[in-house]
Amino acid sequence: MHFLVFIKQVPDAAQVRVDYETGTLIREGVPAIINPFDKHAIEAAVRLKNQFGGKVSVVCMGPPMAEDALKEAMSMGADKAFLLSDRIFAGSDTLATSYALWAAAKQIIKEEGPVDVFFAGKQAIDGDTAQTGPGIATRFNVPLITYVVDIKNVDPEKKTLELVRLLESGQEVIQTTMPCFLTVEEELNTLSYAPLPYLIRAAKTSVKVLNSKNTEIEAEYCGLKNSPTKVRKAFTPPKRERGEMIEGDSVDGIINQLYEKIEPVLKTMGKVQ
Amino acid sequence: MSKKDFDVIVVGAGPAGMAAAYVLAKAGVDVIVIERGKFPGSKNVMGGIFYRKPMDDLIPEFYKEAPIERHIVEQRMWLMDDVSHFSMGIKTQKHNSEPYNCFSVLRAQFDKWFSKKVVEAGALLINETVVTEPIVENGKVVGVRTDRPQGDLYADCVIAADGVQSFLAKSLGLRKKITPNKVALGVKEIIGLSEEQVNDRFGIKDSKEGVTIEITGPFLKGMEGMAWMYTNKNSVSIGIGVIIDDLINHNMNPNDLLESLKNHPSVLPLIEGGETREYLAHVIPEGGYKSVPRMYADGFMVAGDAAMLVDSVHREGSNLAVESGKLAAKTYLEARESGDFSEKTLSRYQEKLEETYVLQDLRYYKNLPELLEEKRYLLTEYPQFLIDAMTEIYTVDGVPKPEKFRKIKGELKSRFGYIGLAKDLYTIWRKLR
Amino acid sequence: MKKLRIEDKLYLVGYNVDHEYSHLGISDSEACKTCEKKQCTYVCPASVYSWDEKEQKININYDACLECGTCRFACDYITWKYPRGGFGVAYKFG
Amino acid sequence: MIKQDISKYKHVWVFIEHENGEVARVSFELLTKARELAKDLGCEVHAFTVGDKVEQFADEVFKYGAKKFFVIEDPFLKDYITEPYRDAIVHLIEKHKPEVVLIGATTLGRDLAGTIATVLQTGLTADTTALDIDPKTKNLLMTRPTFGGNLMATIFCPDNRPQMSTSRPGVYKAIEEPAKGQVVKEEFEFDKSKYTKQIIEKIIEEGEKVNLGFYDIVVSGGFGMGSKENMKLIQELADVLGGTWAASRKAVQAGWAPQTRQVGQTGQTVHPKIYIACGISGAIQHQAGMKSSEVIIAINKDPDAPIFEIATYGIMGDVIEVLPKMTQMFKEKLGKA
Repeated sequence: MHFLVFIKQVPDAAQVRVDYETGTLIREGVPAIINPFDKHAIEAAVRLKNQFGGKVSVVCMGPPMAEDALKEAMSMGADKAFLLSDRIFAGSDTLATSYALWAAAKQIIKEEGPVDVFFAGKQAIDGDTAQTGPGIATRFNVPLITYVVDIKNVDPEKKTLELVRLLESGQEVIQTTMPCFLTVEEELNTLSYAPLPYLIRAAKTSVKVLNSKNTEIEAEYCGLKNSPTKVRKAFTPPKRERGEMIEGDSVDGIINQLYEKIEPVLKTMGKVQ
Repeated sequence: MSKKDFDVIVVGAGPAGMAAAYVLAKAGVDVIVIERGKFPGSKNVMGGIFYRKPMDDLIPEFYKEAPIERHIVEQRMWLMDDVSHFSMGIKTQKHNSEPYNCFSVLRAQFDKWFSKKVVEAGALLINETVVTEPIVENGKVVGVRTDRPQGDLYADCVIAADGVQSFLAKSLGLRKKITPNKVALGVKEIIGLSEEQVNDRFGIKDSKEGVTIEITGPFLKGMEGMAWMYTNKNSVSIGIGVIIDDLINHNMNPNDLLESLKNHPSVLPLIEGGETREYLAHVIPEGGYKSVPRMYADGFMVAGDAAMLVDSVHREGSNLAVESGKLAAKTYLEARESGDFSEKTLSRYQEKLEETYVLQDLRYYKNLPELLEEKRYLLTEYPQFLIDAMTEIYTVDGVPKPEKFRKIKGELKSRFGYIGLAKDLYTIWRKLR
Repeated sequence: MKKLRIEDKLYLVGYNVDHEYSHLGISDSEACKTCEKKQCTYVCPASVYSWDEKEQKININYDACLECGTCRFACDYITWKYPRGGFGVAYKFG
Repeated sequence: MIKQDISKYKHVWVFIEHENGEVARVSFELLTKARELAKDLGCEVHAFTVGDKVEQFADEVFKYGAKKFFVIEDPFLKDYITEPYRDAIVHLIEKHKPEVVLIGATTLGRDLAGTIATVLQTGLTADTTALDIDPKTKNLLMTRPTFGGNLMATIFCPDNRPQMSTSRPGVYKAIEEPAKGQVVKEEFEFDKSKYTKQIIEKIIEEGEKVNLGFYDIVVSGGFGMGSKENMKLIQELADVLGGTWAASRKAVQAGWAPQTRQVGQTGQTVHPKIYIACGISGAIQHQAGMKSSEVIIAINKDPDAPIFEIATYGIMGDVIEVLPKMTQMFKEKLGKA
């Protein structure tokens, strides 16, 4: 079976700090990492490969330094790595990004053969949109299953599998045919501590670069100019100020006061009629 | 030889390991470097500055492309008590032109760059892997065990550049247990300031020039240690290193110590208003020459901090690391000629180091660690006397100068006694021989 | 200058916390009970160790560890290993 | 990019999300917000949905001011499955050309919106927390948090229609303003062989795995809870409030809660409407995971606890004493006693 994982290299959002004076983010020195959700997608693909045979390809759109993310994916057990890198992609929104990745994936399929399961993380921790994966799935016109927390009953013969996905109210089990597109939650698996030969192979293998010249990507669908959404402004939310201490003679009195203060909020949530 | 994956395994991608790997890769040796960090430099902290010479021999004019912060044109030395500091130092334009003398660098960035050069030279770099122990067969090191599944690797020779903790050298019995009186903890902060602020506050012309300040004296309350400030492009590194035994005995929390340093009236104006960007800690081997172990075994060499190669008097470590890595690699290349990686052949490595400034410098100060351990007052009372004397001399208060000098002489006599003074001078002279 | 607390400073440090495995330990927790100085509680630059009076044991907050190894030199009962590869502290500047 | 004649698009549409015959609250919130937007645009608010028996929602939808309710009814659409829902909705949108389409940023909404926007080749702004109309251009301005809430971005979609947004639940208050509305029923022929995905089972109760981000009330316990047993106190309060419980890193490390419930720098980031921090000192590492909560209530013995620096309401007191009383009193007030 062939598994294709879409990954993104992101700044480690946990290390990004806000500069309230300038209203910008402090990104100096913040390392670039594989989007944490995507790592679980890679892990899932590698596990399926180890169980059913086949190979795992990984593709990442980004600047040349995103090669590090692909190398890391290979050290987790991916077999083939593709860096989609071209200036024409600069400023792409989710629609333009899903176009470019879809077109790149078609090229990868040409080179590596048809894909059974596409994978991506449920969202990226920098943009938090959760839109690129669904966008690519739609362009391939394959079933999309988001927020996956478990993969079961994979049948490579019948080309079916079952997925458990997270809902607000619980979970649901979905059966689908392959090819299909999964976006995954962190709970899907625990990342393995990869064997040393994976790391050595990753260090020895080079990443293939895809761009507008060696794929059929059309520039008129890429980049800032061809993205339907544009950023009007970016700003940091106001710094949180110290609120109010609720004081009183008795605990009951304090809780009563508190309740009165939060009752309007509870009402908007429909907790009180 | 039963198994062999590589010619050489280098453990640790710090300056020592990468210097070794660079030389080996350039010579066409099949070398793998194993680093436990996310990337080279991610675990590394430097309390010192990076000297040009050994690195320049390796990669000529490296400073033109490496991510260095500033080249150092002025080095100040402060003796400091709680309210004063007595300053000495050297600022020279001789250090303000290429090829420069030394640089301030940020290790996370510099080491990453260095590792790229090493990979370009042909070495294989594996990150995120801990080497747990050497594999020894028939008394000979034949490889290493890592903490990864299927993690054994075999080679002709292992170069351990795994830092001050060096579990490898220790497990081979080369290194004794390090006692807390032979090792210092350094804590450091990177404090962000604008380039202009750094230039103005340190009195430098532009953001290429840099200043270092090294501080010792009675403010350390008798603990053996040293504080430092280095100018980076748009930040200042400020840190303090103290012998761990002293921290324990003085019930001292290193962060409190660093905070009091930052708020010292002599220090504060230089960093005031800056925003702390990072907080770091690392230990520094301070044992000097006497703690340097045997640096070789069958199929094995130790380099850098792992071999305790730190000159604590001159705050040099990374250049000794680079030099030792280079020499370990050269020793391997010689051994390869004969195909003999035995202890005997590799012993040439230590001899080579003895022939260079690395061990010669350390040997020169070999008795100093004990001296300072014995006579702690050398670090407090003499500097305090000097500070007091300078304060006296520069205080204009109507007292005639001859009387001031008499007073200072009197102080000298009452604080130390002429006999004590003579003894101390004699001891220092003798210990430094 | 405003005094920074250790936790404020540690917030500036990048970590890749290993939720599976702690690299720090104490070989004989009985020894802590009779340890007079409990130097691990103040000599660690990241305040990893704290004495739990109620439980009569040292608590180890290993994810804050800066991997300097000071504790290991300061106390023979502390078992200290490197974190697994890639985990632990990752400095931005160094 | 596909160029469109955007002048042909009119009216603000709100997707009516439903499950088990009930409309999701966020749909009413969005209808209320849509009325404001429609006023600025000089157009109407329309609701739309697809499903098995969905016409029954008409009354509720009109109560919140929708002038029209577009529906496609088909037993095939009984349960939510992405692809048939998408195709039916795309059919509605292509036929009636709304200017704005608002969908709740729920699991379902975020699953659905991206795929619709891709078919329509239009822009979509995900998970917005503010919607405004640019008075000059009449474009929809959509503001959303990124970088875990550290940065806000205002996005617009000038040349494509509809302008689509998924909006975070709980941001707008649902207020009734009844309108006389009209149900517009549309048909869609499904090629059922095209859809190869089916739901096998729904598991409604909460399992071991928790996604704290789904809850609008989070009650969180720290080291000040004192013991594992005392963590029950926060669970009980969370139950009364219909929220979930979480823990600080110190409580997790003490073994009082699983790592999956940890809030903070090395745990999950949450932004509920109400976050109740119980016995949590609130080190900056913890704040990183919850400071964008709308209302923060802190209960702590230590008056100098940093959590009070960011709390909307602070109570200085012993959690062990305060929590049981709070649970009891809230139970009565919320009519759950």
